[in-house]
Amino acid sequence: MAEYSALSIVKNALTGNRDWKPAWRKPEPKPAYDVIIIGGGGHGLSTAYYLASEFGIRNVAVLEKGWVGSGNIGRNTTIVRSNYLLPGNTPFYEHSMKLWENLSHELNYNVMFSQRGIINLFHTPAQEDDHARRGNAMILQGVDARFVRPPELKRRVPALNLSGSSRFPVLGGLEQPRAGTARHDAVAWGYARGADRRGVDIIENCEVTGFVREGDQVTGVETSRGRIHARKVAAAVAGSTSRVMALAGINRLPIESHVLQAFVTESVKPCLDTVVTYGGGHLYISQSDKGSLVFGGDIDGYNSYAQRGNLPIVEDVMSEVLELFPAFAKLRLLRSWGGIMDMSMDGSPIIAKGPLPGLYLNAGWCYGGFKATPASGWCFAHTIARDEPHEFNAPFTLDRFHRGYVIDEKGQGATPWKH
Amino acid sequence: MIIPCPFCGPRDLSEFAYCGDADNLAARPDPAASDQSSWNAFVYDRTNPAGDHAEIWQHAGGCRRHLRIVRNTVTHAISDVTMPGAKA
Amino acid sequence: MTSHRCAEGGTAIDRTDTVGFTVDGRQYFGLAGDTLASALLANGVRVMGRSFKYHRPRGLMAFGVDEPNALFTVTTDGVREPNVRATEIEIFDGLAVESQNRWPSLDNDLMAINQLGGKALAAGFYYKTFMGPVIGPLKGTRFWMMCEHVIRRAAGLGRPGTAPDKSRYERINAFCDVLVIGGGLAGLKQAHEAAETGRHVIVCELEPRWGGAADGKKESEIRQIVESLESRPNVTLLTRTTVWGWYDGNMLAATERVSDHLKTAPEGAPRQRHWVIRAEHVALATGALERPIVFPGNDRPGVMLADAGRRYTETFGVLPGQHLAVFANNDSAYATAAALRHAGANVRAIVDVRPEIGAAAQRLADRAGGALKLGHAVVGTSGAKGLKSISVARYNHETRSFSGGAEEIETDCLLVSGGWSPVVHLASQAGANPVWDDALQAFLPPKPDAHWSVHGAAAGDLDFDHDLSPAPAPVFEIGHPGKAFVDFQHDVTADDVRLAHREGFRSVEHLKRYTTLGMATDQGKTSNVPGLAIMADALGKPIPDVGTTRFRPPYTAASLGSIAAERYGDLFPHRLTPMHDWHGDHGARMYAAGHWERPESYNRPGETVEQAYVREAKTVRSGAGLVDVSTLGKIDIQGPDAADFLNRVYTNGFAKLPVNKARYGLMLREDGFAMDDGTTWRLAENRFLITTTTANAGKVMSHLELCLDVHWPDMRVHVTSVTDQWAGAAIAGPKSRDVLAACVTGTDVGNDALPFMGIVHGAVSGVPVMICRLSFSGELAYEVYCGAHHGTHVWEALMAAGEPFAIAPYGLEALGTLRIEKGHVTAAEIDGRTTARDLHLDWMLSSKKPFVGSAMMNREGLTDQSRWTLVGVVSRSGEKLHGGSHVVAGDRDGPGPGLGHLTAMAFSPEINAYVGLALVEDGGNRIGQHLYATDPVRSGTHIPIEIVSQHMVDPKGERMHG
Amino acid sequence: MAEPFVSTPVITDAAESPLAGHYEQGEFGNLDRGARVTLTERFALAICDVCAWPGSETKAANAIKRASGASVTKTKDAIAEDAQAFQHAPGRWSVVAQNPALPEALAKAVGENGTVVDLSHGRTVLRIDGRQSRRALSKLFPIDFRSDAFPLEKGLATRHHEIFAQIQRVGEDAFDIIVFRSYARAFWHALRKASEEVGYAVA
Ligand SMILES: Cc1cc2nc3c(=O)[nH]c(=O)nc-3n(C[C@H](O)[C@H](O)[C@H](O)COP(=O)(O)OP(=O)(O)OC[C@H]3O[C@@H](n4cnc5c(N)ncnc54)[C@H](O)[C@@H]3O)c2cc1C
Ligand SMILES: NC(=O)c1ccc[n+]([C@@H]2O[C@H](COP(=O)([O-])OP(=O)(O)OC[C@H]3O[C@@H](n4cnc5c(N)ncnc54)[C@H](O)[C@@H]3O)[C@@H](O)[C@H]2O)c1
Ligand SMILES: Cc1cc2nc3c(=O)[nH]c(=O)nc-3n(C[C@H](O)[C@H](O)[C@H](O)COP(=O)(O)O)c2cc1C
Ligand SMILES: [Zn+2]
Repeated sequence: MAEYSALSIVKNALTGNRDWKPAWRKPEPKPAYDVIIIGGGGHGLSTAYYLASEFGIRNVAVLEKGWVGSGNIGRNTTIVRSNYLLPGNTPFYEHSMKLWENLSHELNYNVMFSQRGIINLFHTPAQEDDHARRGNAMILQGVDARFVRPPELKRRVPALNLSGSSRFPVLGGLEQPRAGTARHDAVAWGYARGADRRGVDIIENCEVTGFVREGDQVTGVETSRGRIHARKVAAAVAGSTSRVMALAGINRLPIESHVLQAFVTESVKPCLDTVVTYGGGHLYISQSDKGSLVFGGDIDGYNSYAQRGNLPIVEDVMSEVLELFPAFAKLRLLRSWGGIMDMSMDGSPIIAKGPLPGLYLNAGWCYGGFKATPASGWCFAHTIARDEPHEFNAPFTLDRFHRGYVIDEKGQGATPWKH
Repeated sequence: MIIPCPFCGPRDLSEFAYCGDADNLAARPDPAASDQSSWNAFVYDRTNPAGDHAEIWQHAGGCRRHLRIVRNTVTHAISDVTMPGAKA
Repeated sequence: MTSHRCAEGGTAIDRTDTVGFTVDGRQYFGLAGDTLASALLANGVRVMGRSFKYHRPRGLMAFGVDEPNALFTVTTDGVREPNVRATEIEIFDGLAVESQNRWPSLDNDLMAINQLGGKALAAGFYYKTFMGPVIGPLKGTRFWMMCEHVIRRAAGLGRPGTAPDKSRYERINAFCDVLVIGGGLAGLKQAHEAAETGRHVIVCELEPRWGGAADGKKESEIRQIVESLESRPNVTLLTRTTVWGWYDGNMLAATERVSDHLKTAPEGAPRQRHWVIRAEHVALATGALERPIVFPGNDRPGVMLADAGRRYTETFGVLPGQHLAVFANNDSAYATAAALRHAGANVRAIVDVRPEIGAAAQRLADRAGGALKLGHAVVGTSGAKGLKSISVARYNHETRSFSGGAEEIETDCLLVSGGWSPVVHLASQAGANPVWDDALQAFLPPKPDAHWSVHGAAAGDLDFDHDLSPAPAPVFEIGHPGKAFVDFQHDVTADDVRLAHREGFRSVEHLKRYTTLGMATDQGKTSNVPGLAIMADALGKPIPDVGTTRFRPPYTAASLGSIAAERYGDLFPHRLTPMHDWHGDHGARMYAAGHWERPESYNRPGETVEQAYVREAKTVRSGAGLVDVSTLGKIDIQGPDAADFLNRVYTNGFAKLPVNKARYGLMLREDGFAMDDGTTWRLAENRFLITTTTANAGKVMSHLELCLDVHWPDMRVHVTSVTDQWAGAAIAGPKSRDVLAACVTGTDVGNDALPFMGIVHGAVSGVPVMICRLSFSGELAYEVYCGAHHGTHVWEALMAAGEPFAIAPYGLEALGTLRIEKGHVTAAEIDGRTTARDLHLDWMLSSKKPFVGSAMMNREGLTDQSRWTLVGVVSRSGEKLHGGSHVVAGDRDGPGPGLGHLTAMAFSPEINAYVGLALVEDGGNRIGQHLYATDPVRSGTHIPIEIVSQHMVDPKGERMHG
Repeated sequence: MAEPFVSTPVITDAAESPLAGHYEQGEFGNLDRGARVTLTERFALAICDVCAWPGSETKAANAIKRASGASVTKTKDAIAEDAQAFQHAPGRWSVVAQNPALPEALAKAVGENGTVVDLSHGRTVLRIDGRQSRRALSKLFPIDFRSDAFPLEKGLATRHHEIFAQIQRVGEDAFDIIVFRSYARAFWHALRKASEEVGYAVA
């Protein structure tokens, strides 16, 4: 299939764009694959891509119940960062960041990764110390981090309320300059195209409805398009993890599904050139290349599979936007939506072999899995191909909860709706 | 969402605090006698169904009682609300 | 410029009241009642906006919320509101608006050069380019970010400002039996019917007027119903109120534009009011929106929706053009043509794709005059910045073939009707899919249930007058060469839809995301159906198999200010202690601790915070200090099972605690990690008062209530929050007993009467107090509690009694210093990740009884030798330590891995050094080690430290026991 | 003697309202049609929380009646001349009275049937009265103030800005709002702001 480039665009424009081919094929499922990946979201697609590109396993199918990118990859606030506190997380997310930095080239697809920085604001001396702690942890592990103070904030984020008149006045922020945003849909499409070009079958409208087992061993799946066998079956279904694993007889997992809403305003000219988070509540906001402010806050806070939220959170989030940016009060909310988060019991993910032989699990991404997309796929592919985790995902086991090796960035314990 | 509190009547979602899976909370193991695995399951493992889900909510901005609510996690429709511990 | 205002007519305008306004600084005049759209139309203005991508000149297309083109920025008091539809701006004297997305002016926009990009800028082109070189200085993301900089500035529509919006917004809650959405004829009738039964009805209409799309002849009928509704106490009528969200349990969100249309808002009135309405029943009467037909050149200013043309004429007395043509696939436009003819326009032609029409339409065509071109289609338009003529060709819509040559018809306004789309948005927000109706060629709402109903045009009840048929021919696009727009604002063409199909983006949701069709400020109100029809065609599938994209709140964009309402700005949910004003009067800097405000330090003139807290801490260690501890969570626990209950929730035992004694307690979470600490006072056999940290008061209270309601419903225990009931003042220091002795009456405060952890009751300055001897600072110390209303009285009495002993108030900073020196933990150490053992509180873990967390606290991960445990640290260089620094073994050049971090630091006057507390890997075995505290992210310091026991001052506790 | 913590009567000379310095009398807001609501702080009242043991609710209600004069029953709230009581949770009542001896009287009357907690210092009672009181309150609380849903004497618990509050309807157009003392000043500002539209008097 043709490479994408400025030249190919011009050439095609001359022929009325009639020669473009589908970004990925629409194959019929084969009876059997080496690896079946359930879930055509970011993580499923990147896993397939890296299985083919890094681990030489190309006889792979990605089964997606709807259309590629219909899940959380297609509905997140697009923030990419590796500014973690705990040692278990940092190497993994930094690996992801490095993959992001070269992703458009690697995929020959512009995923528009914009390293415009993320600034986590703090508002009290205690919060300042917490942010310093995190920044120091980052630097000690080779990740970029710096403090920004109000004069610089004023210059870089002119609409920010620095008057000191807010409930939680801004004292400063912790910045990760290499962090930023990426075009979420493009990430799904780019990985899909990349995997497809390496021989992976991406099969849309193919819902997994059951598992084929010989004893404990998983040997395939039942789908809405028939039975498909595989030597290994890997699930990367994010918010649907419990539902899909229940099909394999795994009825209890350290995961709850919760709805997270996100919001965009109408498009306006550039007014926010970096990503900002609020320390007085829970808000993250950036401006898309199209001009919309894209933002989100807390999860709605109860189990849900509904992909839509309720009004109180909408009101909370708007009030937090205005707490920081009183100039945005007249901007208008264009659209709001929800996604189903696989909230884990410690707020950190699971990338592991098991829980049955022949089965592999990638889950527990909470609202932070978009940034993980490259490393998640890379580590999951490694785990599937080698049957053991890479050191980056070694801490993300399924048994860490019972054993007490939780990775709890927020210190909330087993209350997933508070992570 | 509007939650019909058996004592206070129908009230706004904003008055309530979610406390998790009711069946799980009801299965708190005997602290003295129990084995580790049932404790592990109690603290960490959830059924997380799509469909009817029994859950505990505190009417924190109201009577402050904990309610057992059966709510459909797909439609958010509430089909049953009771007050655990309430004596008739 | 000629006026397009008719000599008569216009139900909304007041011809005696001229209103002046400016666009881009240029003065215009309209009439009271005009919208910006109607006023500009009357002034003969045709170009009212520029499109998003190609910056093409665009004119008015619609009458209401479906307008995609005519967007302006309204500036009020220096605050900019971008992207407001001209159709929704009601003009008033002095209104100032600005056109958007153009440079240097709306008429001459240099950015229109983008159009030269032509096919190279087709949908999704940016995914295929701008990746830049793989090596060299522009590798990685650099090249893209350079391009992005330019793209971002070209994109967007209006420009927002940075000045804070001073407007007022408010929220209001409402309850009703029936909420009627839409004040057209259908909604009004529905409201009337419901009101007659005595039910409480709220009617919301987004327009400033009642009556909706009903034509002029229905005026009096509408007025009658409205008057009747107005006279009823059980009816609330709201105009300028858009219901935009329908949430679970029939909870709806609406925005009332209270004073946007006024020069100045009335006293106390907001700009906009956010309504949250809970309705037993929702009656949806939101009408239908007309949709355009996609044909080449369809975006030229002067091409307008047919019914919009009628409504401008009837409502505002403005003709959309002098020489009109109509292009339709259905009957409804014939009534429009006749009405406009009646109002004085010259109807040049009616072009209809259908080969034949019914008698009713024929009669209206005759009335309208002009050529009736059945079995024809418009295949092109011309005119520089406004329509001059259309080309019309013979067209067979079944075979989609053209025959014969194209005929040019001169016209300055083409009124288009491609059929009607019922407004199903709200009904589908909860996720129920609308249902395709083949006859109406439209999506109808999903099936209602007892909680809602749908009426009038929204239900597909398109009972046009004159016996016209509601069924259009299934024609969405005229497939003739040329740029034919589907989504006007986002410049998505019919070819873009086909390109998406070719590249495999075939699901409607993919189509939307790849081309951005329907993602503009109008959310595809006019473009979604044509777009998906073209995709269905490319796929060779019927429309219902393709489906629509998902409907989401808000129905029309709602200001962030209105939704936040009063919850930002000056109405903070502060909680203040009883002595708050005293602190302020005595120089305290306040510190926001959650909802609370607490004194940080009492700075004397010229003092830095550090000087102040060091002075305060010294005062405590040498004499006496007083600190406000009223914010501590306090919970009253009563009942025969109270002691047993505490035994279960605390790690240590309470059953044997004597009355009038207190004990320090620790709570764990169920998972075995530490949750909170505090003291528990036994006030009577069956009555305790427990204190919690300020931050965790609510969490602990809910935890106790959960235990009682859910786990142990049979326990006879009542818990009540009494945080606010008691003002608390902690007096600490070697002289504290003397101060108390000087002012407390009714009880002895000597060591025997009031030993460590003892409790007495007495009075201060005539006010009852309860005193408990306990210490957070490590000094001899007491907490004095009194009724909160008496707080300042007692505080002042204590200060007065302390004067001879040089007492001073101290704040959180000094409190922190004292507790650090003493090694006492707070939320910085009990951070949700630490265990009792990590904090050396394992002496509090009873082995005699189970308690919350006991079953989980001994798991391997919680007892691992490598866990970070609490230690003290002392700066060896005299440099100031920084909280959040990490503890490392190596020097600046090779710090090595982080071994832990500083949770807190202070200058210790006792030790005369900067000290801190830290959580350090295997801390217990590192006492005496020389390590570094490094803070590269903030201060850049790398300070040699010694690890010491966390008990840095008076480790044996002689002072507090003394 | 009653248990020491049962009662700390408000001693007027030594007491200070949380609204001190923020309670300005007069008329404010949009007075085009006059002040259509009146706001008042009811300071230095005795306020108690009574909680019955399961099965003893009727006895506790009777005890409240005896001690305060407000004739509540297990299901009905009540307003008496100088006392008012309402049930805000199952078996749990708020009792507000002029009588400073209320806590002790309640403790004695309730006896073994439940528990009593004195909150006289911990709560602030604000009254709003006037035709437009419902409108002003609707801006603050997601509560149905229509008469069927909120009849005279009824009281309930709710929250404002995440902070607990109670409301009792004490007259045709009058409501008492009971908030935490610490939150009283912030709430007072919110209440005044909500009343500006209809014009208000501070009595
Ligand atoms: C509103 C919101 C905001 C967010 N913001 C951010 C952010 O700013 N930064 C960040 O890093 N992360 C963010 N996230 C989280 C991030 O989007 C997710 O963690 C991540 O996308 C999850 O991985 P995924 O892409 O593989 O999931 P998904 O895209 O959800 O993929 C799972 C796929 O599995 C499919 N599937 C499910 N069941 C079956 C079945 N039985 N058979 C076949 N297929 C099935 C689904 O259809 C779906 O396509 C956000 C999420 C949401 C919802
Ligand atoms: N060409 C024509 O002559 C023509 C066209 C359309 C309708 N009609 C007539 O109009 C009648 C239809 O009456 P109807 O009442 O069903 O429709 P309508 O269009 O007259 O009224 C619907 C009203 O709902 C309002 N609305 C829509 N969404 C809203 C929201 N979210 N919040 C608040 N208000 C909202 C609209 O502003 C509109 O005023 C029919 O009898 C038909 O004959 C005539
Ligand atoms: C980063 C981002 C930007 C978006 N920008 C827009 C936008 O400009 N216009 C729009 O209509 N929707 C926008 N959306 C929302 C999508 O239309 C859509 O609501 C979302 O992807 C969820 O899908 P769903 O609503 O179909 O469930 C955006 C979504 C994301 C994640
Ligand atoms: Zn309740």
